[in-house]
Amino acid sequence: MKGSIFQNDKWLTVAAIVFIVCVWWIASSFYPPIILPSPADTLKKFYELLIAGKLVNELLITIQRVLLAFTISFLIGAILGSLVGKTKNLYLFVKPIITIIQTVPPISWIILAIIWMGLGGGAPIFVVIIATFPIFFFNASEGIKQVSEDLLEMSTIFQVKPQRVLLDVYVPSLWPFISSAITICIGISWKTIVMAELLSSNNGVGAALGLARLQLETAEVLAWTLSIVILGVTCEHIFQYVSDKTRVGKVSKSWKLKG
Amino acid sequence: MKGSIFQNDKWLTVAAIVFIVCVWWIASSFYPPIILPSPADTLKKFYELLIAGKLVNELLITIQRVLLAFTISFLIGAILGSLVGKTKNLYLFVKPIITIIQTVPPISWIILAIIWMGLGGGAPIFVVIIATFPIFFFNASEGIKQVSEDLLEMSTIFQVKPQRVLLDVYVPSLWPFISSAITICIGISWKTIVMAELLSSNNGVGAALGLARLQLETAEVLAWTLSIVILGVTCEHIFQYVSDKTRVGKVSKSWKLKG
Amino acid sequence: KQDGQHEALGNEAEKTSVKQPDEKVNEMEKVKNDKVFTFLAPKSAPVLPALLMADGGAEDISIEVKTWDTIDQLLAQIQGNEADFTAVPLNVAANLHAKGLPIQLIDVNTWGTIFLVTTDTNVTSLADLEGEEIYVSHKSGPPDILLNHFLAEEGINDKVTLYYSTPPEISQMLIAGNIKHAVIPEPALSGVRLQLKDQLVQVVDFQESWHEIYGLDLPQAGIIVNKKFAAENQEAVEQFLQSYQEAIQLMKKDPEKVADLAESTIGMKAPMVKTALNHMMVHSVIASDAKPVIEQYYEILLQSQPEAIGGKLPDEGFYFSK
Amino acid sequence: MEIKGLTFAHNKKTIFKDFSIYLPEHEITCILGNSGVGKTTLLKLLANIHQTYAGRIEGNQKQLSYLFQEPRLLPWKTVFENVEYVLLNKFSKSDRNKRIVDILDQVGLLNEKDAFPHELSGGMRQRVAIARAFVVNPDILLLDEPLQGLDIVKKQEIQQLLLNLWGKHQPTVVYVTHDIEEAIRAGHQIFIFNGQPVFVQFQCFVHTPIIKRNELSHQHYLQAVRTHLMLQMKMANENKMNDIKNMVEQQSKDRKII
Amino acid sequence: MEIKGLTFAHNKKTIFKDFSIYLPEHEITCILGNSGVGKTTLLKLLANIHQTYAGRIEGNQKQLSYLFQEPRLLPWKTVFENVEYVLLNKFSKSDRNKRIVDILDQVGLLNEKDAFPHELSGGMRQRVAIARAFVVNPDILLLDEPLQGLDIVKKQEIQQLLLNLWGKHQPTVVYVTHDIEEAIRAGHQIFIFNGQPVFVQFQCFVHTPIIKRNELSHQHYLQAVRTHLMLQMKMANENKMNDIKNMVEQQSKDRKII
Ligand SMILES: Nc1ncnc2c1ncn2[C@@H]1O[C@H](COP(=O)(O)OP(=O)(O)OP(=O)(O)O)[C@@H](O)[C@H]1O
Ligand SMILES: Nc1ncnc2c1ncn2[C@@H]1O[C@H](COP(=O)(O)OP(=O)(O)OP(=O)(O)O)[C@@H](O)[C@H]1O
Ligand SMILES: [Mg+2]
Ligand SMILES: [Mg+2]
Repeated sequence: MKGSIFQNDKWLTVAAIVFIVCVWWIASSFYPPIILPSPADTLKKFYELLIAGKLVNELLITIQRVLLAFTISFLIGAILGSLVGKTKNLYLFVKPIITIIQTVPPISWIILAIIWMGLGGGAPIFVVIIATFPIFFFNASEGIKQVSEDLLEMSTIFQVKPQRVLLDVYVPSLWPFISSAITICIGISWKTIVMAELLSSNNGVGAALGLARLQLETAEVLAWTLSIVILGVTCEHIFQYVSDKTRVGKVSKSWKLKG
Repeated sequence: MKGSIFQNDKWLTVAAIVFIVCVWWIASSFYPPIILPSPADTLKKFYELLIAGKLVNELLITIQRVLLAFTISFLIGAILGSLVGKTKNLYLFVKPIITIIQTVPPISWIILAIIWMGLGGGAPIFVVIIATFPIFFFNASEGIKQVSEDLLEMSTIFQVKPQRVLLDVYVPSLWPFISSAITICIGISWKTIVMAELLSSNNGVGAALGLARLQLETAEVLAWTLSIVILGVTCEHIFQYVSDKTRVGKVSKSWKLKG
Repeated sequence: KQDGQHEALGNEAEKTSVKQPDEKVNEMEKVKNDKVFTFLAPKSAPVLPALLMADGGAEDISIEVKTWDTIDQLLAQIQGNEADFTAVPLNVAANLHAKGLPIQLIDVNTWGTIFLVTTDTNVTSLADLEGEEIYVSHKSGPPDILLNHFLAEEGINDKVTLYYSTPPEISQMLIAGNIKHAVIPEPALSGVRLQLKDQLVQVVDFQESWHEIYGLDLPQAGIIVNKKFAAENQEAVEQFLQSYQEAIQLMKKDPEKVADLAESTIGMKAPMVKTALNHMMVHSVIASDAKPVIEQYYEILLQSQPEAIGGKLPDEGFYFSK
Repeated sequence: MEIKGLTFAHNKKTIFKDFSIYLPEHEITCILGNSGVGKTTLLKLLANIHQTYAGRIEGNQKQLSYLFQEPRLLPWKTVFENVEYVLLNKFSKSDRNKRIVDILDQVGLLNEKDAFPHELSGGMRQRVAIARAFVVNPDILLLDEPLQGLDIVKKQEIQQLLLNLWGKHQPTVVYVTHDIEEAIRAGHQIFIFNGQPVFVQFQCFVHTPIIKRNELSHQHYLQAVRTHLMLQMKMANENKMNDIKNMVEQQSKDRKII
Repeated sequence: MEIKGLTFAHNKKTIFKDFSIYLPEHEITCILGNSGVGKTTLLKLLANIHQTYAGRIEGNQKQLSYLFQEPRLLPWKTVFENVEYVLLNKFSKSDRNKRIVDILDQVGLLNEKDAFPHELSGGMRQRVAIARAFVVNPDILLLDEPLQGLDIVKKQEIQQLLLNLWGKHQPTVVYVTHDIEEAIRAGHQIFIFNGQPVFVQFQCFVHTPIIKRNELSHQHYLQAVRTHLMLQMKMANENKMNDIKNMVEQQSKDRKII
């Protein structure tokens, strides 16, 4: 299955990763391991964590949280953005609210989040939602303005059902915006969950990373980071794969990516 | 000047802010001030900080950093994204690298950032760049694919100079994507600089906020947060104002925002 | 020599204004090594005497104070060799040493900073916490390890539930009444003390409990230097320790001044500093003298959380001796 | 269908002012007129796209079909799917497929049914739009230059297709065109629009039944109509608006209709 | 301009295969042909838009102007700016303004010079595209159905404009159209394309000088040409590709050109 996911871009992705690892390796030779461990040290630590079962444990917790947060954020952001983007006044009212929500640093949310949702995991989920849903919102509301009036008029006249118009006109037109937002948010979600767990939670990758950091286990910090990066890149590829399989992605590719 | 900036959206923005303040006020009545101080307490603290000159001091430091980071990030992200977006293979190579850079949590960058750039302010600038430039990159590279081939062909045939094509075809077509990225990044920059300063710097709003937090001065924490939010919303409005003044923004508005 | 210093100290105590730089240079003529030393410390007890020293409290040595907030800032500055003297928690010191950084501990100056507090007046001893929830700062750090140690001594370590978070969050929830029992170190705890006043009951002073069990003080933080620097500047280090010890005396005499200084220079709130000073033992003991006490402490850390000190007891070279 | 006292402006440009026109049901009404006079605007008003008008538009509540001046295809759908798009939820799947294949065959695009719009030539795209407009069996069919971009033979074929379609269900057709021949071959009634705001410069009924318009015996009459229309179109372009207006008023007083 | 042994395919659809054609310089060559045969593709090849062909295309290195089958206007620019867009860096500002105002006047859009494309009617948009194509004084002018969407009178006016323009600078014009009248009024040479891959089904020179084509004495000859063209276009649509091919080969052997 992995093979099929990586099929197309396989070599380029591998090349990119090799490139990053090389840069890292060279950089690590300039610093003591407590500052920047080499890829080999990190991998060793990664393997140790894997064997100990700790890696999988914490990862599962974090993955759950990210999936939940991402889904909520996508739904709220994309739907609200699409609805609000069309109505100028509503947009002008909602926009500053979202800018405010987005501008408040997580550190200021955290205590409220902990009180509302406890130390269990609600707070990181909340923080990830706060961090990502404005991106869906702004991209969707900008995208919705770009939907061709001509095609909408055509659909109205031919009395096409709203759900078909949604599926066949809105979704494909919004796609470049949504797709870009998803790509951005995949990266941001993983990064943010780590920060949020570090600040507010007992478990998950972020908490583990924070602990390793306090104990000056830099190799372990990077091993956790590595696990997050692997998740991020894998998600990106799964998204790309699914998106290429679906009609919209396929056509918008063949239709535009001529070069 | 302020009047003119807020002219159009004035009332809606005011309404939005009033709305947020109301929600905050009501919420604050449910919690003791150490958890969530009321807007009045926060404003009082804000005023005290202002009188003491501390507010302006730290804000100036932070503003400088954000401006620098935002500019660099915009230039790198938008230009790289536009260049890379057109060439499929290059895009497939660069994309995972940027995803990786974006997925690595700031906490993992911070040591290197401090070592490379010291406690002065380099590290926060670096972190803000890392956080925002992928957004410009992905939006620009998605946008560049949407530029009409028809118009480009037309420009080539009529031998329009490349810089005109850039200005008159690429920029207006990319505008919805860039504009959305700018809106998103304004919010993210301010938020991120606070986190980054808190983690890596001795001065700036973030450091001040961190100290206030350690000393349980929740009202002060919110006063600093407020100053950041004010900056964020103001930036948003300045951007909107400038964008509306320029041709591209104006037309893309009259042209699409019919509703 | 000692007399001279006392004289200087006496003179100094009468001074109220901060010294001008050129004035400072004049006085520094006495010091054979006329370098300005950098002292790096967290915003906690060890920084306070140093503030007095920088403010002119020390005649024979001139220092500049910098602070660190996060472990990353600390690491980066150690890596960059940016400070001559660095105050760190003892577990961090051992850990740095274990990770191969060329450092040496010169003294222990802060003792017993961790407390178990509660807002529940029914709780008077550790045993009363059976079946309760305790919020602990610094997971796998000294507060966590020591609490577990004491709970085990009491035999109730599996009868309480522990939650972990950071000091500010725990403090806020404690004050807001969302939680009842918490383990936090000073000076963060003083923020809570100030807010809750009499409502807050101090159930366990970790220093006392430790003393009860081992008959020793509970060491918490000390000062490290670069090993090579220590070898080459033996005299300067000793002089520093001397001045530091004197500054501690000065601090105890005039906590007001230290508190004000802390507020104006590094932003720590004065009332908090004053309160914290009442609850921490600050006195400097040269590392080699404190070795048994420190090792007892490390022993416990090593037993329950080896990573906290880097997995092994530091060797002899870790302790600076005259 | 009837329009009564219609007033409509694009921004500040008044296109219709107290404009009335009667479009008989089950007949084909052709509209000629200068570029930019307001023909498309009228169709859009009939289709209820512009809703900020004053006055009354009656009889446009039924199943509408509109062939736009541009093809307006969904770029991400194939030819087949573009036609299917307006039929979804209307017929059973097999019925739908049959109808679509039928109409695509008739416009000569069966081979291209899986091509995307950007892979088609201009005339082919226009034919997809035609297929889409014709496939729905509308009560009212609004056509904006339906035959543009087609070669002469295809123009005739597709006009024949339209006439057959009309023959079967007799929808009300409003047919905007620039080609007098087309109008003469298909219109029961022909209008020439002029002016800003629009007035009807010329109106005529073509009395020859549509199926007989190829017969020799009617050519003389049709030639007369053609000549008239040509003349009027020339006048329409001569910018002597006032003269024309006076003439039109005179005519309507005389109730003289060709 | 000359095309020699051209082979070109869209995806897997071969449009041209070993195709050669000679397009005389300083003359107007009209091309007729079924919808979807490959006329636009030929123009794009001449304009060097499709670059994956085999064979040789000579003489297209000069200043080109292309009137696309769609208007292709910049939606965010006014009519004036859309025309100005292709002139920037070419003339001084005042010269440029004069030229633009001139051409907009000639296509009848001076009043709309500050309107945006979405505020124009279809015919108006087409006229903006025409203005843009004509304003540059090209050596080679490629026209893809230039008069579509215009009313008959404007069709004539603008064709006259084209002919005047040609009279002044004598560019090489390749003129794709579906209207035989247009071709007869403007072409020195007329081709009819057919088939897939394309072959020239019919080629004729119109010997009457362009300025004399309205004169009565030439009408007889022109009528003959027209009849021929009509006939050939009918044949082109009849799907008897092989018969036609044989005929064409026979003709070319006989060197019989009308
Ligand atoms: N981008 C493309 N991809 C695939 N096929 C294409 C593409 N462009 C054109 N074609 C095909 O090439 C053939 C010729 O197209 P072309 O546009 O040249 O026709 P045309 O002669 O201009 O027709 P029309 O008169 O309808 O404009 C058509 O069959 C069309 O389907
Ligand atoms: N969206 C719009 N905003 C402003 N003005 C418009 C708009 N649409 C059309 N117009 C103006 O309204 C007038 C009528 O346009 P309309 O499209 O109805 O013309 P038309 O008769 O269909 O012309 P054509 O034959 O060229 O298609 C034109 O002068 C045009 O400039
Ligand atoms: Mg029209
Ligand atoms: Mg074509």
